[in-house]
Amino acid sequence: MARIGVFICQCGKNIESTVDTKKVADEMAELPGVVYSCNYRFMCSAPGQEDVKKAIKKHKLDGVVVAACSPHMHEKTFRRACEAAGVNPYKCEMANIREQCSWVHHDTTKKAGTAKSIDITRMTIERLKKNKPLKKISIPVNKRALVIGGGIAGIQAALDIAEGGREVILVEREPSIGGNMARLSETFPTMDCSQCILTPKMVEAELHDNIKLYTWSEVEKVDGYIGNFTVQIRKKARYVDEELCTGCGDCLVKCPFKAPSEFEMGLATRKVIYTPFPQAVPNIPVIDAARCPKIQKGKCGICEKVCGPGAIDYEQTDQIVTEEVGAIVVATGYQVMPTARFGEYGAGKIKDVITGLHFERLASSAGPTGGEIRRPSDDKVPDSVVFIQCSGSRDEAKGVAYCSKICCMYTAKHTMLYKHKVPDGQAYVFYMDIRAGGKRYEEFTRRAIEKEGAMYLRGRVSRVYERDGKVIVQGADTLSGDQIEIEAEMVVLASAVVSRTGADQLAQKLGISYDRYKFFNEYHPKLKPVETVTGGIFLAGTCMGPMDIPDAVSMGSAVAGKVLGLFSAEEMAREPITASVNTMICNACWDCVVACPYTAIEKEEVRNKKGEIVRVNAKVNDGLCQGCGVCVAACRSKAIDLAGYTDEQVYAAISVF
Amino acid sequence: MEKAVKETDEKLAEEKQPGAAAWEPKIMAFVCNWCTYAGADLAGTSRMEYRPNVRIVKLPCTGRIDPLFIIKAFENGADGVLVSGCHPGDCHYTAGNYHARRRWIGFKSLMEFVGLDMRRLHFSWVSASEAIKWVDLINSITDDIKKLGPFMEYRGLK
Amino acid sequence: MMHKLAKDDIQSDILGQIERVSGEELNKCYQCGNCTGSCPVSFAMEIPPTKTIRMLQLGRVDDVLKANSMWLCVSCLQCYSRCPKAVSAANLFEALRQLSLRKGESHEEIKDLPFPFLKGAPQQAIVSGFRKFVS
Amino acid sequence: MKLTYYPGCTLNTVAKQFDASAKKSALELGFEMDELSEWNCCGASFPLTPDNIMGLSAPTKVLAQARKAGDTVMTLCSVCYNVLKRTNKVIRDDTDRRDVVCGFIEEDYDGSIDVLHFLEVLRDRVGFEKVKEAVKRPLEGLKAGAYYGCMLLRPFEDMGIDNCEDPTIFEDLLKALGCEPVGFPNKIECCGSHLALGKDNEEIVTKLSGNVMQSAAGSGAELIVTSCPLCQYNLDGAQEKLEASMPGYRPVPIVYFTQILGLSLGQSETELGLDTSRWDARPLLKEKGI
Ligand SMILES: Cc1cc2nc3c(=O)[nH]c(=O)nc-3n(C[C@H](O)[C@H](O)[C@H](O)COP(=O)(O)OP(=O)(O)OC[C@H]3O[C@@H](n4cnc5c(N)ncnc54)[C@H](O)[C@@H]3O)c2cc1C
Ligand SMILES: Cc1cc2nc3c(=O)[nH]c(=O)nc-3n(C[C@H](O)[C@H](O)[C@H](O)COP(=O)(O)OP(=O)(O)OC[C@H]3O[C@@H](n4cnc5c(N)ncnc54)[C@H](O)[C@@H]3O)c2cc1C
Ligand code: SF4
Ligand code: SF4
Ligand code: SF4
Ligand code: SF4
Ligand code: SF4
Ligand code: SF4
Ligand code: SF4
Ligand code: SF4
Repeated sequence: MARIGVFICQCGKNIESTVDTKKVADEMAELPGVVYSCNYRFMCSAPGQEDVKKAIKKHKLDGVVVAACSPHMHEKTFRRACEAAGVNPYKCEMANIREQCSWVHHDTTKKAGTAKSIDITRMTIERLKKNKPLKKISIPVNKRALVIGGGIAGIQAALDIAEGGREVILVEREPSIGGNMARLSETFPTMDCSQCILTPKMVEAELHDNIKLYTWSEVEKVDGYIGNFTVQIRKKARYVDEELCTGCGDCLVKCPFKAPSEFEMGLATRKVIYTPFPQAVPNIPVIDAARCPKIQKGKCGICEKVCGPGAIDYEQTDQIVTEEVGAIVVATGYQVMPTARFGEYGAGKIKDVITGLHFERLASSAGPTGGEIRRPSDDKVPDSVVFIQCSGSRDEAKGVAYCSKICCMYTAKHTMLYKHKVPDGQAYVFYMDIRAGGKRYEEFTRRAIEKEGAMYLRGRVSRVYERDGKVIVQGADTLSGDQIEIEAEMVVLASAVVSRTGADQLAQKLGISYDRYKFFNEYHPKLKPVETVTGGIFLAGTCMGPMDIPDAVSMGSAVAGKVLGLFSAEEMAREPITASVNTMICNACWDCVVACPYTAIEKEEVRNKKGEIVRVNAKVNDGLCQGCGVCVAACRSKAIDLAGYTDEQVYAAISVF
Repeated sequence: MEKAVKETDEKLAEEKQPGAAAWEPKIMAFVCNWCTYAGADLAGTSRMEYRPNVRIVKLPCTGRIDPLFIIKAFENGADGVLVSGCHPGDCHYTAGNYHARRRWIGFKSLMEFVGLDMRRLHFSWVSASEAIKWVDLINSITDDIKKLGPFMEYRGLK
Repeated sequence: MMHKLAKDDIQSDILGQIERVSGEELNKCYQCGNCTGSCPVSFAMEIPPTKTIRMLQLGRVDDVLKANSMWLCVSCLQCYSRCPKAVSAANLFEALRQLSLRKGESHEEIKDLPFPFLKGAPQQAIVSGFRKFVS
Repeated sequence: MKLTYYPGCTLNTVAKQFDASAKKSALELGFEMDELSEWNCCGASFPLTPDNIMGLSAPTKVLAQARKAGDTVMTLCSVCYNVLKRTNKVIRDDTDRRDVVCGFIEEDYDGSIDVLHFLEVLRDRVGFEKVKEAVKRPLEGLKAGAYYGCMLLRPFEDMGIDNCEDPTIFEDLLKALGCEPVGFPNKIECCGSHLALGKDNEEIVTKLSGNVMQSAAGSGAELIVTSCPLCQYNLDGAQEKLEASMPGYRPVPIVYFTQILGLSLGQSETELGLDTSRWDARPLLKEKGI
């Protein structure tokens, strides 16, 4: 027989004014298994907790019910007190007679409140009788982190974790880290040069003792759970030995073949052996195997001849390396919607209709035009440029419904850059709203309009076409109400910020969720903005939605704080509310496997000594299970139960209702 | 235990003759820990008032709720049952409430088939901030079921 | 010009009727101007499409009905085709025409039609013109 | 292959050459256009307001009639195509409206027919490659501007014949015939449509059609092909005004695409009715040695 102690709290007048706690305590004392029952003014106070401990000792209690406030308020308090007095904390339950009884039933005759309190407490007592002592699960934590994506967000996260004294593996799928920020010319709102602030960070990441860089690499497979991930990384063949290469660049100069540069978004060419841009980190070239005649047909081989250290290796193949980490940061960034998506704006066919990211390259002093604004079709300096905001954004019919958040700002920046470089040129901006909600942002866009002479037109552009070497822009100015036609020489689309191609596949590999636009989902938009629902996997930067550099960097640092927090203890304790399978009953229907939102259930093969399979059954991975209980209800054989919320416990509560 | 059983039996006897005493319906609510339980707590911290007829069983997620719980509740004297959790898309466990909903649709048609008056069985979404919705829900369910009278069909089936 | 705005204008029955007849939701339009920009006849309209919709949102149905715009809309659907919110100004103009024609008021009298100009006009023009202009 | 054909009111009257050239060309390309034995006018405008159910009855009647003859119906006129295709979709997807309309016209029709345009038949059933092989007189050097107008293309989700911002079906056909297709910015803009009927609209129609013609001429088109009698009528009218008001403007012939098709298949100019156009195409063809 159980030895349960029941403690009814008055909470000053909070409970007592509508519940007769004495009567509740007396009734409970009558129940089988209850060996002690009392009421008290403030249970959570130090003397109240002392009373619990004393009673446990005195009456040899093996279970405690505190009928008081919501368990969300003081469950931890009383479980701790019980533990201190030698009762398993999971043999302590609270009956909520305040939030869900005394506070919502104002009858001062205490009739309704007392009756309901009796029911609630009795249900809790019956439930407690079925409680099993549980042990907190402790998981060892591997104190190394994996960062996927070497844009500014990923670099920041990696640096902060490394500075915190932990090892970081940084995986970048391009030949160099830097991401989109490396493409930018100057950055709003302070107009500092992007390369100037980014390059030092890239170099720092390369040289940091705690950071291991894998560029030209991709995450192939992720196994395990918080604190204990095993990650397979594919190091794509570079055809250049990273140990031997000195970065002299001789091969780049001598290679006779060219290809469109990905980094310059097709505005310039690169060699077949190349680094994406001069400040690349690491400064080790890659051979574009598909375009190299040596690798394809055995002809050429010039780079091998000119390479002093003998770093060229045409025989290199992809390598799979395995790394063990405790936390994963996803920072895979964004891309912009390509111009080919815009039928009415020429669908990628009009050469002088470009995206904002192309414009960044034109404006960048390290870009293909050396920082001069020249239009792609004929290198002419355009005497008028039309900027079209919300291109593809806020367009639920043909584009994406959301606002891309950064394009109002960078368009204002573009008009200024253009004005500085082409002083007698005219910038026109078609906008619907100007979204400049940041520190010194509004002032920035106003400067473009008031001081730098950009003509802002409130309306959307309906059509762009070519006529006599001009780009004709037809739209509306809704403030005057009129249709507008502008004969421009170049058009810049503030193309929507969209998720990376393949983001969904990466999410599936990691077991994190994403929205309909394939941006990764944060755990909670306000209170857990860098966590995912999967323990140990975090987000930073634009892979979760459009944002600018300050936000991406803040997230990178925030995530580092979270990772370092996770790494601060040797082991991680977590609530033992997890499911487990009774393998004898399980008939391997896999309904639970399908139902579990956390892919926490595996198919287990049990073999005999000869290695023959004797049984297959479901098996819950404690590390991954979050204790939702979906599997329990899904299992038709009743082979799974959820610790802390077993069928027995629930039925016990219902039985005395 | 004896006393508890005796008391229940007494109540049962009373309910079998409606009108003999002022009958009050009993409603069992299966709620999730994160949304509806917290919403009900908020009704308390905000000192709202609602009918005292509901008894709550807290579960981690509506996805944990087995249709048998509902049948057991009716067997044990519930006159109405409420299942409530997080709104679609808000589930603490990403998709638990989605599973619950799918299961619920099947269960509901089954119960309709066996002839249960569907006014006795409710499925709702109440978020942690929707104290008012919780209050309104409990009041309206209580009043509806009061009109229907006690539910005897499943009692004592166990 | 000052226009007095009251909730009765915004919540009026006639707006509900226009929405019902046209199948469009007026509040979906966020006034981007794309329809006006796209419309081949907006240059000749007294109230171009975007502004027409704005005035309807404000409940200024009478002003809109007085304007020539609805009679000039050619139903070419460029507005709808490019509207980021999938609102059809064409449907709204058609609804406004219907509102007027269903009162039994024709926009064009047959006797007034420019017959010399119409010499050799295809049947389809006459049929569709009658549908748009004559009650 | 035999295809049920719905001519519509205009092709039996002012656009006879459109109808005749199509029928003959079809035979040469291996299919027969089987004109519906009984038909009525489609109404020439799809009712844009969903509550106008009566406007659907005429086209539904046509569709129901055609369904009795087979599972497709082909049109030549863009307007008929637009009205029939959109109506068909309503009847297929919206059972409420279907019930009312079908009850009214006393037909039992469920929207199960496929509405095709002659261009689609050439592209998807015959194949432009096959058309190319059948060409007897390649129209080399002929710079033909393809004018789509509105009805063939919009709304995209209902019509779906081609990309509505940058269609190419006409150009692809013209290429197969040996022409040099000329794309021009206004090829998908409106000609003024039924506004021609209004008493004060002459100027507007002239401007719209004038824009189309200027855009085409500016891009070097020597001839325009269209698939809509109303477009042809409006463009012709506008050219007359342009010629009078714009010194240096040289009007160009505006013909139906089937006339050009027939020409390349070896039909004679008079047979094709090329002599009946407002601006005669024959001198141009002669100049090109066709
Ligand atoms: C035209 C334009 C102008 C802008 N101007 C400004 C400005 O002036 N000021 C400002 O604050 N912001 C500006 N921004 C925004 C700024 O570019 C972004 O905020 C910032 O670059 C986001 O960094 P990120 O690290 O999140 O993503 P990214 O820069 O996209 O980096 C992501 C990295 O992850 C890598 N990656 C992707 N997938 C994988 C994978 N599966 N495995 C491994 N690696 C992967 C990518 O190669 C890339 O290196 C501008 C944006 C645009 C489009
Ligand atoms: C009308 C309104 C509606 C809003 N609605 C939303 C919404 O719907 N969603 C949303 O995301 N955000 C909303 N916000 C914004 C939200 O309130 C803020 O983002 C958030 O509260 C900021 O939190 P904080 O901790 O930075 O500052 P605060 O909430 O201001 O907290 C600062 C704390 O510091 C204390 N303090 C100040 N000086 C001292 C000192 N010298 N020593 C010690 N303590 C000090 C203050 O007493 C205070 O407790 C809203 C804001 C307003 C005004
Ligand atoms: S335990 Fe809860 S109910 Fe009791 S005094 Fe403390 S806060 Fe109040
Ligand atoms: S020549 Fe050799 S060492 Fe120099 S950059 Fe090329 S691969 Fe590296
Ligand atoms: S072998 Fe390939 S990469 Fe090397 S120089 Fe030749 S083409 Fe360039
Ligand atoms: S940030 Fe500005 S330009 Fe970009 S989508 Fe939002 S409103 Fe449009
Ligand atoms: S649902 Fe139950 S029976 Fe089926 S595999 Fe899972 S545990 Fe086994
Ligand atoms: S309790 Fe939830 S998380 Fe755990 S195994 Fe079951 S379904 Fe998965
Ligand atoms: S295009 Fe659409 S959203 Fe824009 S103003 Fe016109 S109706 Fe409104
Ligand atoms: S349908 Fe009417 S309103 Fe729309 S673009 Fe055409 S003419 Fe203008």
